[in-house]
Amino acid sequence: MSSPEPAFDARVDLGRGLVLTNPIGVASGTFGFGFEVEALTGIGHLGAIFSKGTTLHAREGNQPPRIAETAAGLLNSIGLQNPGVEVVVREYAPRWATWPVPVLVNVAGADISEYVAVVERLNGVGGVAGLELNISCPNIAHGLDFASEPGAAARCVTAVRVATDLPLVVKLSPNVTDIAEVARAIEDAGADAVSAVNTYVGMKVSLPSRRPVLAGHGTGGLSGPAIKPLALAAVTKVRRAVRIPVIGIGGIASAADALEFLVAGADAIQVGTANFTNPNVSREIAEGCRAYAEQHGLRSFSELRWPDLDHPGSAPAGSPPD
Amino acid sequence: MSSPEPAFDARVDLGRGLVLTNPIGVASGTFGFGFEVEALTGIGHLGAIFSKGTTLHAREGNQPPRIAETAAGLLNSIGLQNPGVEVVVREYAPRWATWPVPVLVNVAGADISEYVAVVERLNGVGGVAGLELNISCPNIAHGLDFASEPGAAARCVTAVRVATDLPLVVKLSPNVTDIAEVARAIEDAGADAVSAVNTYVGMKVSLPSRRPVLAGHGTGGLSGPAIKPLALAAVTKVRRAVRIPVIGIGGIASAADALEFLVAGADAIQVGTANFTNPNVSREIAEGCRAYAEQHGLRSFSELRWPDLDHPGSAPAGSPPD
Amino acid sequence: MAPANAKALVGESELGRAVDEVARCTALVPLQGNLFEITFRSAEVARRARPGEFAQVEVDSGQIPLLRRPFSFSRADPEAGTVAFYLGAVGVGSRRLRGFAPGDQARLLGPLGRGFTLPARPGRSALVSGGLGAAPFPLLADRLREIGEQMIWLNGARNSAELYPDDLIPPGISEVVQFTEDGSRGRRGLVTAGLRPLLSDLDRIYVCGPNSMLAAVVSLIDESPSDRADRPRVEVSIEAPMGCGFGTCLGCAIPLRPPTAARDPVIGLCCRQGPVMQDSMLDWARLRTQPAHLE
Amino acid sequence: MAPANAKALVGESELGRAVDEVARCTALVPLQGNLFEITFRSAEVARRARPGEFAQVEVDSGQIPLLRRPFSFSRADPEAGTVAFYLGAVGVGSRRLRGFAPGDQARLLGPLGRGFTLPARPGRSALVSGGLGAAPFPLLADRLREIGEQMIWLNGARNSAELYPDDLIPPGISEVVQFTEDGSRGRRGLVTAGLRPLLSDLDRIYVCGPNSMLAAVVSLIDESPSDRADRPRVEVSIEAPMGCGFGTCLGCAIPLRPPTAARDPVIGLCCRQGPVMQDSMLDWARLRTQPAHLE
Ligand SMILES: Cc1cc2nc3c(=O)[nH]c(=O)nc-3n(C[C@H](O)[C@H](O)[C@H](O)COP(=O)(O)OP(=O)(O)OC[C@H]3O[C@@H](n4cnc5c(N)ncnc54)[C@H](O)[C@@H]3O)c2cc1C
Ligand SMILES: Cc1cc2nc3c(=O)[nH]c(=O)nc-3n(C[C@H](O)[C@H](O)[C@H](O)COP(=O)(O)OP(=O)(O)OC[C@H]3O[C@@H](n4cnc5c(N)ncnc54)[C@H](O)[C@@H]3O)c2cc1C
Ligand SMILES: Cc1cc2nc3c(=O)[nH]c(=O)nc-3n(C[C@H](O)[C@H](O)[C@H](O)COP(=O)(O)O)c2cc1C
Ligand SMILES: Cc1cc2nc3c(=O)[nH]c(=O)nc-3n(C[C@H](O)[C@H](O)[C@H](O)COP(=O)(O)O)c2cc1C
Ligand code: FES
Ligand code: FES
Repeated sequence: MSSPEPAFDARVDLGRGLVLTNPIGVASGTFGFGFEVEALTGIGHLGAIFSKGTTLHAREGNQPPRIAETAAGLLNSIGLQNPGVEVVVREYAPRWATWPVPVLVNVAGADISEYVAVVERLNGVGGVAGLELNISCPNIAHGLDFASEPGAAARCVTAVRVATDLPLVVKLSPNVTDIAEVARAIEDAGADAVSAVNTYVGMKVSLPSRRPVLAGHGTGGLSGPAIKPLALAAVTKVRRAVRIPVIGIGGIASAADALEFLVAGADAIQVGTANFTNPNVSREIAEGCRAYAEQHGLRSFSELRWPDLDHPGSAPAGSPPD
Repeated sequence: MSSPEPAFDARVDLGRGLVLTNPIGVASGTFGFGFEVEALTGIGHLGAIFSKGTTLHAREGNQPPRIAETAAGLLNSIGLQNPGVEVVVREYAPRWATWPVPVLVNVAGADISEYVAVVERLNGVGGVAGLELNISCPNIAHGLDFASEPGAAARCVTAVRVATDLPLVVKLSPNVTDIAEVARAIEDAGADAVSAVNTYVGMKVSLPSRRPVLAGHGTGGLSGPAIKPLALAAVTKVRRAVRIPVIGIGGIASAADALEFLVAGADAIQVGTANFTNPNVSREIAEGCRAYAEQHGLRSFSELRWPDLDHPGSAPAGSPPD
Repeated sequence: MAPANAKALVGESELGRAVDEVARCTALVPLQGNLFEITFRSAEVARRARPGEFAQVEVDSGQIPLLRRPFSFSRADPEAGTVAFYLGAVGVGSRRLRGFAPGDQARLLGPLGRGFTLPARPGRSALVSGGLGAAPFPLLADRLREIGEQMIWLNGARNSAELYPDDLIPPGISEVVQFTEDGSRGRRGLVTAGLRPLLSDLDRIYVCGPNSMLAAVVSLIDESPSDRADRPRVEVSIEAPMGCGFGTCLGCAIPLRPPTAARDPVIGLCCRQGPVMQDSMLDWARLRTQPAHLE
Repeated sequence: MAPANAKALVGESELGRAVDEVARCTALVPLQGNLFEITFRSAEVARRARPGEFAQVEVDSGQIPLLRRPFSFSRADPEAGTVAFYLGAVGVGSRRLRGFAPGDQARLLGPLGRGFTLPARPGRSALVSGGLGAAPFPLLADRLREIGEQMIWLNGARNSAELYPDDLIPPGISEVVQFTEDGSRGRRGLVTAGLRPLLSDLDRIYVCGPNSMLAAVVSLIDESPSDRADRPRVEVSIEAPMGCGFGTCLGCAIPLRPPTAARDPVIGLCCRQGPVMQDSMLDWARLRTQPAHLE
């Protein structure tokens, strides 16, 4: 008997049993805890939801103004406003448990013990499908983010890995000299997957008031189409550095954008800022990617990958810009 | 006798006797060696011209395609195409000597000895008003740019400083974890000024061909309005780190953009990619800045600076992005 | 301690009412100065829009400007299926809309936010507007008229070029008093001067304008001697930069008056708990010190 | 060793002739498919434009698309002060122009680049176009006609929807032969088939189209048996992505045939040494292997 043409398979295996039905996720901080868009337009089309950054205690966040628009970009300095892990566990997770889409809780902390405490509280909670570690947080002890130095990143990830068996995605900061080195350290420390990238440090200036627009030190994180080329380059570097799945993030606003990240080496993607401008965008992207796969007779999205990338660990010297 | 109201003074002192008549320069690689725009629209309005990157020997540059457009940005991978320092000295410098605008030669090299050799050839050449060191070049010996590590940057700048008395601007790469640290090393090594920033490593993907658009490894340097918020944040960091003049670069396309960099701590600025889309842009910017100064009764552009920046060396902890 | 807005994040407002609709411009009426009124056919949004609520309007399908822009419904005609916005061309988005012609399309997401409270029984209201803050009042006046409310509109602006035009004001308002700071039209001075003598006769005051003007109006009311029981209900429509308009970006933070004596300042979301709020919910001291470039 | 193009960097072309002019659209003629012709009043550019030269057209004063777009002059009327471009709406810039209406403005920087060489004495020319490559030929034909040249135009495209319309072809061309790859109009097949039998009778061949089509035409000519002395002069108008259009960005690199036996490949600039070049200047082997996504 001749077996039928193998069908298209959109699934993505992030490890430890977490298999997404498709590679389209929504990025932390751009989808709240999922309830707003669930009410507005629905969430059934998603492969995964990454929650707003969650800390041990509730946080008020930063003073306004917190956001400012730039050329094809958005600066934010929200300051990790969130209700704290207790509310997440008691009020949100039970509702997530009824959803058809896995929710990964994005975890932030001021020091390693806070990360571990949040993660321990999330262990075994129904509705929590996994964790995404945001290690681009101020490391009060050392002055720099955990994400900006391989050693610090490894220490943080190791501590969390010991504390949980949940699927563990670690989110990379792009504000570093060598993102590949950090990604390798995170893989070695036991992460199941990495996501790349978080926002780029930026500033908008108000000429009339002769100071930055955002409150406080005036800096924020840049996201949106402006950073897409930077994020694509970062994903390619990370892809060459590690063997675990890579989730691409940065300026994705269309199915073509999402597919470009798959070409650049991502196994899955997250839609961020685009959720703000179009609450239907993740559905449009999921449908558009599926349609592309069918039109092009793909059996898996991994067929899109640029062949040059299939040499893990072999980072080329790379010609830097002029 | 009552002295008259002090007049507006647009001049910028870059050190070692190099005083620009105004803070508006044009960025390396976006103005050739000055001759094209001189022929098209003139150069008399400029404070300074920074030449295309010049190496010891002529370079063909990279294979096409070399440029690609992104959202409000431009990726380039020119590969330092230039005729070599000999042609610059013999054919270009004599013409510069007749210009009313100082020309600083942007110098690139594969190793420290090449930087030194180029600089030595430029010493004492009429028409060469100063140097801008592009240390974001592949360091063949160590694999990373000189600009990505304070120690390497300092070694390169020290060697050049010993070799020349010309005014020495050193150009910073933004693709680093801590630009302030590199800037301080460069100041300590004897630079007269720093310029910030060079391009950000980025990539554009062609979905139809399932590979990057640019040739080779597919990465290039991102410039244009997309990077303006990133460059403003970088300039602010550098401003807090050093006492020497800072020349701001990144996405400047209008007088308001230029003035925003002055608010963010720059003493002068360079117009880059905008020269491609409007060959008159640097004139419009120079005139627009002057008009602003007059309308607002400035005596010097330095009055625009955000007061929070006037604590050299006092980098705040800074709240990183969410 | 969970902050006061933790609940809001779990969707206390009615996002389920909002739709994202492709709307077609049916009219653009240029007014004096940079002002204009733009009307869209958007049947579902028009059917649902209530006074004080807003829509997130996509001004460009490209990437500049990136974000949609929030505009309050100025009129809504459920029968005709149209909504109108009253705008000034002040920046990139509003200037783009100023260039719209009938037939041009834009997506409208709405209705969003919490609007003005309509009284259960008719009484006396003052509508107090500053500049573009007049925007939501035509629709509010329509709905108040339907329930028999007696209304006075204190319509202020810096100068006559920025004043909401008299001939657009809907019928049924017993008195419309104009104020300009430079005296170029109506009375010279601020709307607060007109409001002071009315205070004791009012059941409700609806205020819309720049946050600094809202603060001035609230100060006036707070400082006027009155029985606490007599104090008119005050609702203000406040502004904050908006990323999404529906509660996910947390960008539209506004300072709330802490409900308890807790030390930490409390943050609310303009798009979910506002834009219309009772004056007593807001921390006016902090609102007043917000940087000027937001206005 | 200084590269062959070192001289070019010192301004061997005539940048001094170019002006940057605010031009007003006077006509937009939609043609079949996504094709159209757009006319601008731009007195100075029109006065200077020569066949094969191009303008950098600002399609948006905003930031998307960031760069101007290069388009060859398709017509130039110095008396009326107008220039016309023949375009396909293929991407963001050309689609933006497709939406222009008379009265809309755009900046034109031009004329730029090196155009077609006009013969000193009249003879016989073939104009060979593929798809949008027809663009510069109406203006070229006008100028050739003025000097009494005898012309044949081999006008090819993938299908009739992409073919330069017959009724736009200027007078004075002795023969216009249409080719479509799918046979939907004119002869089925490639323009090369039509060119082969003519070769021995031609003094000059002007070619414009996708780089792959230029390569095919040049191969045909090179492979055809002929006396070197007899070989017609071949000029091709080539394409490269352009950052500036006037020689400063070095983005429009094209592979030149090394003039000497030097090992290193030689790079030229399409915007200064081109876009029109003699076929012998180019390294066709490398041009042929350029990635397909450029076409
Ligand atoms: C809930 C809500 C409802 C609103 N309803 C209306 C409405 O009905 N009509 C209306 O015209 N506006 C309304 N606004 C304000 C409106 O959203 C902003 O003016 C708009 O976002 C400006 O977009 P823009 O792209 O034109 O300006 P931008 O380019 O974003 O801003 C340009 C410049 O204008 C300044 N600016 C922004 N807003 C104003 C303003 N209102 N007045 C003066 N200067 C300003 C900015 O500080 C900036 O410097 C509302 C705002 C909110 C939060
Ligand atoms: C010297 C010169 C003269 C030119 N003259 C003309 C002319 O007279 N008329 C004309 O129509 N074009 C001409 N072109 C090509 C034209 O410049 C490009 O098509 C234009 O830049 C496309 O801009 P866009 O923003 O519309 O497309 P983009 O958004 O920049 O590109 C969109 C997509 O279209 C593809 N594409 C780009 N160009 C073409 C093309 N020519 N055909 C098919 N697909 C393409 C791109 O690869 C991309 O995938 C000329 C190019 C040069 C270098
Ligand atoms: C308003 C806002 C809030 C964010 N909050 C978080 C967060 O809490 N935790 C986190 O890991 N990333 C956060 N991010 C970063 C996004 O998850 C994403 O990495 C980034 O925005 C880049 O993707 P984009 O360009 O598609 O938006 C936030 C981004 C935005 C715009
Ligand atoms: C096409 C191109 C070529 C460049 N070449 C050089 C160079 O040779 N040396 C250098 O130091 N910087 C070079 N740069 C970087 C610019 O000088 C500038 O730092 C950068 O483009 C950011 O400014 P912008 O956004 O205004 O363009 C180049 C930039 C571009 C776009
Ligand atoms: S505008 Fe996004 S939360 Fe209010
Ligand atoms: S297009 Fe810039 S050098 Fe040719």
